[in-house]
Amino acid sequence: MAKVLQMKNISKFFPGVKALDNVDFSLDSGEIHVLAGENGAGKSTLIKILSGAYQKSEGEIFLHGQKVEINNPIKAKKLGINVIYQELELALNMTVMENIFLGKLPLSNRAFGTVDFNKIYQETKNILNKLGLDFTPNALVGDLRVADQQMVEIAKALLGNPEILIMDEPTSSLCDSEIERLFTVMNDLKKADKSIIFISHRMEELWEVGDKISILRSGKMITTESLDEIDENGVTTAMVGKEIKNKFPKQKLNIGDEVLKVENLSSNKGIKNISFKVNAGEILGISGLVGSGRTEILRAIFGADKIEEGEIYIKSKRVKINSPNDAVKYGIGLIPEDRKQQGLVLDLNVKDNITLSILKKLAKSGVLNEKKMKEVSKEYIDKLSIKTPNMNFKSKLLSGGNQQKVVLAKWLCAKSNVFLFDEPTRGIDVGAKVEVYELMIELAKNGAAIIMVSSEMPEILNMSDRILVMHEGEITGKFKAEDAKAENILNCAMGGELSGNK
Amino acid sequence: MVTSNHSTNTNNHLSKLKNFTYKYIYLVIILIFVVALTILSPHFFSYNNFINIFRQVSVNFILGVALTYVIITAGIDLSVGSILAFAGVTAGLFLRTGGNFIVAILIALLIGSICGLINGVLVAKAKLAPFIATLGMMSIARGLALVVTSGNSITIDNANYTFLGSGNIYSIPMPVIIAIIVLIISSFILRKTWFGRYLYAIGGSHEASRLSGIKVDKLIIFTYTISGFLSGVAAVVLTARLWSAPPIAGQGYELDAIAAAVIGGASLMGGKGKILGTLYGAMVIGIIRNGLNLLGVSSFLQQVVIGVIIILAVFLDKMRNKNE
Amino acid sequence: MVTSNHSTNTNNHLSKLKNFTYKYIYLVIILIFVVALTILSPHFFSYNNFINIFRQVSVNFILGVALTYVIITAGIDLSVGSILAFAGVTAGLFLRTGGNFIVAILIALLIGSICGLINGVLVAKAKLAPFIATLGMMSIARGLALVVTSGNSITIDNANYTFLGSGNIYSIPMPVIIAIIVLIISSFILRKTWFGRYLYAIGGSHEASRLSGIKVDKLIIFTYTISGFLSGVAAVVLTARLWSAPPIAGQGYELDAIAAAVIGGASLMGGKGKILGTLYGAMVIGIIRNGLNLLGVSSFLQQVVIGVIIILAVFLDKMRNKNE
Amino acid sequence: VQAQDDVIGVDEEEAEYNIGFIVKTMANPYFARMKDGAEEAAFDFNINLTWVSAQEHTDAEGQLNLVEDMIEREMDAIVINPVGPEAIVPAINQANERGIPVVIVDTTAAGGEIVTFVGMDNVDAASDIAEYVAQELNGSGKIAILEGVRGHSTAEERLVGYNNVIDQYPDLEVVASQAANYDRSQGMSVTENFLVSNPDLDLIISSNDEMALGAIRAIRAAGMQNQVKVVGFDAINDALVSVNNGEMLATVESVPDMQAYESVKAAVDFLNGKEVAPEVIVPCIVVDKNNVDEFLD
Ligand SMILES: Nc1ncnc2c1ncn2[C@@H]1O[C@H](COP(=O)(O)OP(=O)(O)OP(=O)(O)O)[C@@H](O)[C@H]1O
Ligand SMILES: Nc1ncnc2c1ncn2[C@@H]1O[C@H](COP(=O)(O)OP(=O)(O)OP(=O)(O)O)[C@@H](O)[C@H]1O
Ligand SMILES: [Mg+2]
Ligand SMILES: [Mg+2]
Repeated sequence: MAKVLQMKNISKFFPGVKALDNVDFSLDSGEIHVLAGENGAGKSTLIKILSGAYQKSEGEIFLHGQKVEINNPIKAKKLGINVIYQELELALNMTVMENIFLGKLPLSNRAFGTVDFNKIYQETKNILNKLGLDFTPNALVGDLRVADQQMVEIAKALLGNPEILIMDEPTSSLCDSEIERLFTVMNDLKKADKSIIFISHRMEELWEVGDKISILRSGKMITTESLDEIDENGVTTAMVGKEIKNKFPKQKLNIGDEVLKVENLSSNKGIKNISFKVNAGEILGISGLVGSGRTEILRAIFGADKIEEGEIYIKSKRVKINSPNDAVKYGIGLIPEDRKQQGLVLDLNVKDNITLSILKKLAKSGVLNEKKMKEVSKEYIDKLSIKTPNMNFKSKLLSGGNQQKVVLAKWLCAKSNVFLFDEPTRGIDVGAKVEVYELMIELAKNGAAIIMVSSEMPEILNMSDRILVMHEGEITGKFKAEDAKAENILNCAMGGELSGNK
Repeated sequence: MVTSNHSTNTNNHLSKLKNFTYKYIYLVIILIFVVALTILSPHFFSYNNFINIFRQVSVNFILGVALTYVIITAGIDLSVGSILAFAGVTAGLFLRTGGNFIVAILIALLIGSICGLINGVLVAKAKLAPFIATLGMMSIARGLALVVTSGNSITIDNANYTFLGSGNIYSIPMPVIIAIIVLIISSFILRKTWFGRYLYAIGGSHEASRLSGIKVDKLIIFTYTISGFLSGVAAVVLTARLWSAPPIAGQGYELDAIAAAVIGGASLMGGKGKILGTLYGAMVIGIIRNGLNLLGVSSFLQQVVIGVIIILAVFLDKMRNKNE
Repeated sequence: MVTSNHSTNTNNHLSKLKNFTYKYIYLVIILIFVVALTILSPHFFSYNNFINIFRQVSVNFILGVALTYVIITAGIDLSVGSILAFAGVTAGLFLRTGGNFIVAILIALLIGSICGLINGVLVAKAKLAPFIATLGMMSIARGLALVVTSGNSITIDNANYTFLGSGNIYSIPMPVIIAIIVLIISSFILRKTWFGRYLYAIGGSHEASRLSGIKVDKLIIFTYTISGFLSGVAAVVLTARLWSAPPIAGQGYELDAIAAAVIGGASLMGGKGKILGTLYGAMVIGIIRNGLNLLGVSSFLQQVVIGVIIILAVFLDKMRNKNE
Repeated sequence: VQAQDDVIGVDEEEAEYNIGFIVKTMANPYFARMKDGAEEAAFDFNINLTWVSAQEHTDAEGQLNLVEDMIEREMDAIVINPVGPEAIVPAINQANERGIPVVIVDTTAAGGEIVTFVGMDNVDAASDIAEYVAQELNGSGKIAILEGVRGHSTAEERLVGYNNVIDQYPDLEVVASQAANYDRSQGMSVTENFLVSNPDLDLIISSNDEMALGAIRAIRAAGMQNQVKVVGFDAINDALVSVNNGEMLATVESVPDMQAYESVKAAVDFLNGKEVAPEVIVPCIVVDKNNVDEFLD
């Protein structure tokens, strides 16, 4: 197979951070090459150098053996390199078709510069059909769910038939069926001799789709191997530097008293008649397809969306939650699915974000207690092993997974006793996943009630005490963990008969 | 299930009605003003007065269009009023030497465009906050207008030139005709051309646009140039209307123009804005001013009333968006 | 590896030096101005003139602080100049009836705060664009100031009151003392209190702040109230300095105040801004104005020069940020 | 909404004529005095008078709009106090086309058919006060000028008037001349700077009283009231008080109320078919300590 791309001795320095250190990477044609590594290992940085979004500090890049300088995204596109970025880069105020054709809108009349809307409508429709998406090309991207936005980003990258396609965690917000469709598309590209660089923190899918794997750790390339020759253990060991024994450290805990109860909850965002309860020390998993209303349940409980009907009880006392502020007072914490927009204030530093919801409490007669803030931040940076040069580092500059950990830290230090996790391990590396699970167990041990919305079946099956399944805003299944089976859950998620036992 | 379906149907009908009202709330609000003023003032509802209003609105509308373009890219242009003055006096000075009126117009447009270009370069290349770059230009262009005229208004007596401000074609005043041309072209550009669409994209997400290979810097420079160009157009209309070019013309116009764009739905955060909306914004301001004058409301109270109405108009529009 | 380490070390030293220069570029730029003006004008470098400059800068600085607060939350307040006038004339009218000077001050502060509160409610509750809400208030407050005075300046002859503008303590003028108090308190609030930190958070991300349990609406209302309150403080200083309250006082001050905040590093996109920066911004503007006056530069050219220097000052500051 | 406070004179039904009166701004007491004169005339001649003003005294287009609105209301005659001589011409032309007679007051018009111009000559008035200053200083001294809104015709004309006279006195020197935009607080700040750069200043000529009053504040704050004198323009009430108690040296009374009265009278005379002189110049009077009693209320 011909070498399409070679990156040699690539280094990248940010002020105070050596993100890449002498990295070599090469790509064959018709190959799907997995790039793996912990959060902050430098994966995104490496591919951003390739796509012209960042400039390398040192090193050389060869395409088909020819040395190239990729100084900007336009150059990369010209060279046939398309990217799906980890943090979605879309114009939310524009339609799906305009986003897909952004930067290359076809014209119906050259002289007037008029856009050929018919053409992009038709072509977008074709692409959407191919990807099995049901929204119209005219839909505003801002109105789409995160998952659909991700699919738009993918459709956009497929356009123009790139020679090299880079996908930075494209599957993190997709459901299984969407992932399957994506893999089909990827395999088609591969057959057409295109090359793909694929980044994902979902271990199981690496072998499903990848040919080769390169593993980064702390900015250094550890190894490149064929995926036939390395198993999951090998990959995690190379990534984390040590072996991970138990991926799901679930323990059987004593279930305490009822902490949160929801009765007949309905909201105008599409959830109907939701009733359930969670006890101290319990993890309630909520499964379902993308768009089934899981996020809306959490948001309604948290006071982020208006509740139309229904009651919420905390420790058997009825409470009114009209705003997130109320929810926080009752000891509820929300780890939202969209950390960039909702979880973090990106321009604030790590310390401020961690202490954001307790700043007022830490303060003495209005004055911030910086010492306390530092202590608390240090405690949770250590506890969650957040990779940051220091606690005054801007959260914007953290790697995706570490940002997620900061959001977690915020609610941990708020001493919440009800945790609403929305896709808690999205974009988090294997090692950190285990850490997050361990934390959840730790929280549960200390008497917290946990609701965990997740699209990852193994996570749902292995970490929950009980499982709810959602379909179109309604609960269609309730399972005890020990009785739950993947196919039953899936059946309920598709709207099948209510099954399982209470 | 039947009931639920039924209620959904009624809901649909209701929401269709609602949608219709909300979609045309622009017209509804203007209609309310018109009816109220017709009742209150015997002079308001007449062909001549409507022509008056349109003529009075034209300059603010043209500048409002300039600002709509800039605001869509998440920028702002405070210098339109000063550029108007500078472009106007240069054209006036040229006419005073006996120059040809077409050349004079071209000079005004060129001066406007150059000032806009400088704004654009400062914003896109020197990466200055648009507020600061254009605040600087506001001061510079005003100073230059005063310097070249030594502070005196320039009298313009070229009949061809003044026709553009005071003449009529089929009893439609020229300023209105020019405003309509600006309306059609600028609306066409924003809605139908790649350039227009990319402006929205840039306003929506700078970074996404850059990564998609859009030459963001160039387009932003061009946008400010357009804004300057339109200030030049407004300069021609205004000076031709006034038969003279005062170096202090257009003071405070930037706020009215921004208000027109924002009342019309443009968001200062970028990515939103429509020329028809800006027309609505300019009309609301113009009708209120005209109506209050006809009613003989004192200029002090007028300021209070205008403030209240601007807030109300935008508030109603907000309600619309909420219900959409 | 040794060489690489070595080069990193040199880099470190260099970058430390750079960092130092860039960190204090505020002072460097001001120093350059001071040196240049000292060379150009024999009168510039004197105790009296510096007192002059500080006194002249105080009102703009206080309003600049008001805007820094608002701008940090990604808002804007165009009404500070008008609120200043309205608060000033109400205090003046009260004093004219023989009222106590402390009550007069409280009235000015209260009127300012109420206007600010209304701005805040319009922005946070009615969800109006800050630009529009405060543009409306700008018009309303100005109109009210003119209505209650019938357009006449109100003479103030209460010596206790005018002491606040014209008196000295240990030969430091009262306006400067008041400005320093505002500086210390407002800087303390922004840097050391939870309220200040939450303002930055809100400016950085409205939604993330709300979802962290911050009462975003309340804090925004409070911020605009502070802005109004500070306009009241500025009103007291200005009217006490003038021994009278003109209803047209403070016209155009909003632009100077915004410029001070933005030159000082506040970003209109929110989340950024420092009181010390605003002081720098106000000083730059004040020194230029003073210097140009002393140099006898014609009023026309002054406008050109001020425009250029504002752009330059911000440009230099940009370079700093780039290198940080 | 019917804030008819600016319709003055007799009721529309009983009135002999409807006249529109358009001024630059109301945010200056000078124009309030004009309004008083107009009101007096309205009652004397049985007129229904609609009084309007532009928002800003620099807004030529705004004033053109106002005239257009007046024409729409089919006034019998219009009195205009133009923002500027040139920019008002098309407004006058429009009135001419509709056959509505126009009287111009206070500031001249550069063209168009008008019944008459009533008012003062700003250049002459400025010369008068400058002449007064020259006498006070015995023909020698250092003078600073506070300019109005530059580019605004009254501001420019007054400057011309001052300089015409000062140029004739070789020992009178203008050491500084800066705009303070008719604004009291700017008048104060600019004066503060004058005093620093010209510690030996003798006198400040200000293009209106508001700035002059600000200048006086600055001078007193610097303790230089015995050295630096101030003259203003317009004779607003605060200035007369100031002249009376010796803070301000002099100001110029251009009798805006009489100008307004005369302009309404001219309009009525014209409508009644009487002969009207093409120009009615109202003499300006320099007001100082000696004659201030005559003008103080
Ligand atoms: N613009 C920047 N300035 C400073 N440091 C940066 C910047 N961008 C990234 N970094 C740092 O570089 C390192 C690598 O980040 P990168 O985003 O490449 O990680 P990643 O491997 O993609 O992680 P994840 O799996 O969490 O997405 C991190 O320590 C990060 O904090
Ligand atoms: N702003 C909105 N207005 C009306 N309906 C909405 C809105 N946002 C989401 N919905 C609807 O609510 C339902 C749930 O959406 P959402 O995608 O957030 O669910 P989810 O189960 O949390 O999915 P995931 O977490 O996998 O993204 C969908 O039917 C969606 O169309
Ligand atoms: Mg990454
Ligand atoms: Mg969700």
